[in-house]
Amino acid sequence: MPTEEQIRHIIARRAALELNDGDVVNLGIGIPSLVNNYVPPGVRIHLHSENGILEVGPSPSPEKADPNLINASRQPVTELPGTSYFDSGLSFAMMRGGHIDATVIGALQVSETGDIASWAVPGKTVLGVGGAMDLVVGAKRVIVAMQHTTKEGAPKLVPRCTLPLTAKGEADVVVTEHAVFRFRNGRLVLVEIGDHIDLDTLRRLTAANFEMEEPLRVVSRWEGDWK
Amino acid sequence: MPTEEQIRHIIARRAALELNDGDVVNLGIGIPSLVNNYVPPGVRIHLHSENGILEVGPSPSPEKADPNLINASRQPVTELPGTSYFDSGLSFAMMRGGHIDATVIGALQVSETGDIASWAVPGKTVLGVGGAMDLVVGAKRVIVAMQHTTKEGAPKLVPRCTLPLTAKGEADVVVTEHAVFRFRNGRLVLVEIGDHIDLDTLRRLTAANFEMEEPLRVVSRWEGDWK
Amino acid sequence: MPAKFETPREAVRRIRSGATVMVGGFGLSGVPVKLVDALLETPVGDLTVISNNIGTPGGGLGKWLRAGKIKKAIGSYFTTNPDVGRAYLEGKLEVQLMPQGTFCEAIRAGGSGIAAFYTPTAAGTDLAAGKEVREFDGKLYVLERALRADVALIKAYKADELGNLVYYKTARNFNPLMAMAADLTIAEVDEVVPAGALDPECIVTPHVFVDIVVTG
Amino acid sequence: MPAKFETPREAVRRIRSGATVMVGGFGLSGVPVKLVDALLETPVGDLTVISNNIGTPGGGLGKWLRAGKIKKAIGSYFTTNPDVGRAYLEGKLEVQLMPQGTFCEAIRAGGSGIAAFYTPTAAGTDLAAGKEVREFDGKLYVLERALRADVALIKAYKADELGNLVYYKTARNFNPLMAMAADLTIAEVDEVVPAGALDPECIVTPHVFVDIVVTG
Repeated sequence: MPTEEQIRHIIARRAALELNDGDVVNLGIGIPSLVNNYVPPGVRIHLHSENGILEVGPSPSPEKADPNLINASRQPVTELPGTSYFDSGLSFAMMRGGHIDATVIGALQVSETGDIASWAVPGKTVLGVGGAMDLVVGAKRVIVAMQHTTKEGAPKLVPRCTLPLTAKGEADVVVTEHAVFRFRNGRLVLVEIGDHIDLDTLRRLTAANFEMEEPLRVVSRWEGDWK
Repeated sequence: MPTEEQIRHIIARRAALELNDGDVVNLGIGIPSLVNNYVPPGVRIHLHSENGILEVGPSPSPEKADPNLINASRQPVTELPGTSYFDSGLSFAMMRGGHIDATVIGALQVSETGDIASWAVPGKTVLGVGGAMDLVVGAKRVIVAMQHTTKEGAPKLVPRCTLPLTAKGEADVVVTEHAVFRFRNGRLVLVEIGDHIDLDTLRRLTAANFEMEEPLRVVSRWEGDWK
Repeated sequence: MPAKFETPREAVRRIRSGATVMVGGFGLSGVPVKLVDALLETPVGDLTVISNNIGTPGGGLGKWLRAGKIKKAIGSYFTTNPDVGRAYLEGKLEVQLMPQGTFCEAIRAGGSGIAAFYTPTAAGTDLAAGKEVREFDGKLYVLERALRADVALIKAYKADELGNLVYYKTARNFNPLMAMAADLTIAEVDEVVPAGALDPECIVTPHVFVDIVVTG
Repeated sequence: MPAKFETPREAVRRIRSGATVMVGGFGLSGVPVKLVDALLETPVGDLTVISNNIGTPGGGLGKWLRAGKIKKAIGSYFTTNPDVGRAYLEGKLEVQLMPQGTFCEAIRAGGSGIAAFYTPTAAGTDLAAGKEVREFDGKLYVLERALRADVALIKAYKADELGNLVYYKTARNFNPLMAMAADLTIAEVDEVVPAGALDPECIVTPHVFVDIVVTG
């Protein structure tokens, strides 16, 4: 059984396979921020960060960090050949205008109709939404990368979101440590399952109704050199 | 009696006196394009042209003309120290957003409530409006520089415009070869008259109702070295 | 996706009859003339053209008009080409005239995912006829819809290998806006430079807006 | 009008109690810290602050919050400063939370003379509660009003003698938008260079948007 941290990497690695060569991608915080480590050879993605940079390069060594060259998670990054800077208005025009090929984001809940809840926790005053709503409304493909259940074991794939929505019907793919689902014509379809879990168990951990792709892809997920 | 061409310069020279040192100014085509020749010593204006340049410099010699460095009248211009280029969207944001201190424009008619008609002639199919509507809506001060009457002698200052409007209630000053009017609290006020014309004649050439500033400024206009 | 590099002839093959095409330029400055000429050699027609002007008689987009390729023109200033007025009066050309600032803003909105906006420009004039007018803070505003196109043909000065663009003086005009507002953006440039050769602070159109770059 | 040059202390004297003030920056990057500090030394308070964040506990605009100068905060992400949540729960601070893209667009609209716009962002969510929702081409859009301020405090990298501005890397963020959207724009810069020393193609904020430049 992988550790919690390993599970985050397992999800990120599988989410990375959803990206195509040449994609302009915006990665959310949390698990999505790990995705860039797992982009397969032969696939080059182009990272966009909503604070106004395209072609975001890798993190610098601490002594080279520039507090004014950061990504949207406020982490120091670097330039690549072809990096460009722009104001936040143009950055969100890219997002909302459908110019970002894909985004990988975390979520608290995803509904069986593709609604996403990712910003507000019940019973807590949440005073931050950031760019999440614009991102999921605008990106051509919205890949949700999240653990299959909450820490308490409650399903996060649900018939209807009970938490405040980030957007309605915008999820395209959901990648968890156990499975991959795609939304096809507005219906949730299970397309891939890990070989460490059986279908009955997956159904028990998934409150949302879903259809199944035939044949269902069964893959080995627990393998790998997880950090 | 000055020639038609001299009258255009007489109007431009008086309109130039409406500009203040430091003003960012957009000059329309026709008589307004002559205004820059008459800006008084000690007053520096900063020319904006809506095709995307601020700090427009004077016309170059023909052999130095660059077809990609033009003003909105499609005439070659030059750069000054501090010139900037920007796209048409930002250029019109400057205009509509109230960032241009003054514009001098021509007009076919101005009404006694400040409506301006400047783009369409009756009975003609007019397929060009350009930036005039944005300019008069947005500029902080709209200075209309026009001949007092049409070529046929009809008044251009009218109770209500009969030609298609460019904007409602946006004129601030009207400069003609005979007089200067200002709009004060939505009312048209004659503030200056040339010493070559008497008030009765002016009234006959002016269909719009107007009030009079006391004391009325009487100035000599026919004097000068007109081209 | 970074831009592909093609010849003008290859690039314009992607334009279909009946398409809506944005074309950059103010007068003849900043018009992608090679792309305009390349399309002329195709059988494509029935185009809706979104461009500030329709060139001059037989110049720039005036060539498309003479070749009978334009069904409808959307822009702000067609007066400099008398062919436009003639075709309009003969019923051969539809014309939609917009204030230039509204034209810009509608294209920017189209590229930015904004469906519509309220502008004070043209309120109370014939160009607002039939449009929704609404008062905000005591002032009247006209509701204008976003403009988008199937293809944008734009002119830039230099592209890098990814498709990032910079422009040249007042040839910039509508080009950066149109680059954002089409399903397919084709940029004609004078020169292609290596990635990293353009100052990251000075790139006007990041490559995310550019699909195809053409030179010669 | 080209910009005037003042010290931070002189410049912030123009801000009145009860004013609406935009402040640039994303996190602590691109925040005009000298202006923030200078205002702290004035008796001014009761401010409505339009800024993406309210700094960190005791950092950036977090200083204004601790000094009790902020009546209301309008922005998208206040989570990084727990002081904001505390003040809000204690009823000492009003908060208006907006999606970051809507926040940007509202400021740009405010600077561009656009009264309001329809954005798809937040449609069907709590952040659209009470707002007009309208369908365009089968998709739902939320009507959002423009944002303007009495004063904008922005951070740029260099100004020339006229007040033209360039920025530095991701410290650009909201600053060029806010420069457009206030009655008075005060820009803090690292360096002032002669007119003509900035490349005309690379100026991000033309001087028409800048009233006052401050350095040391």
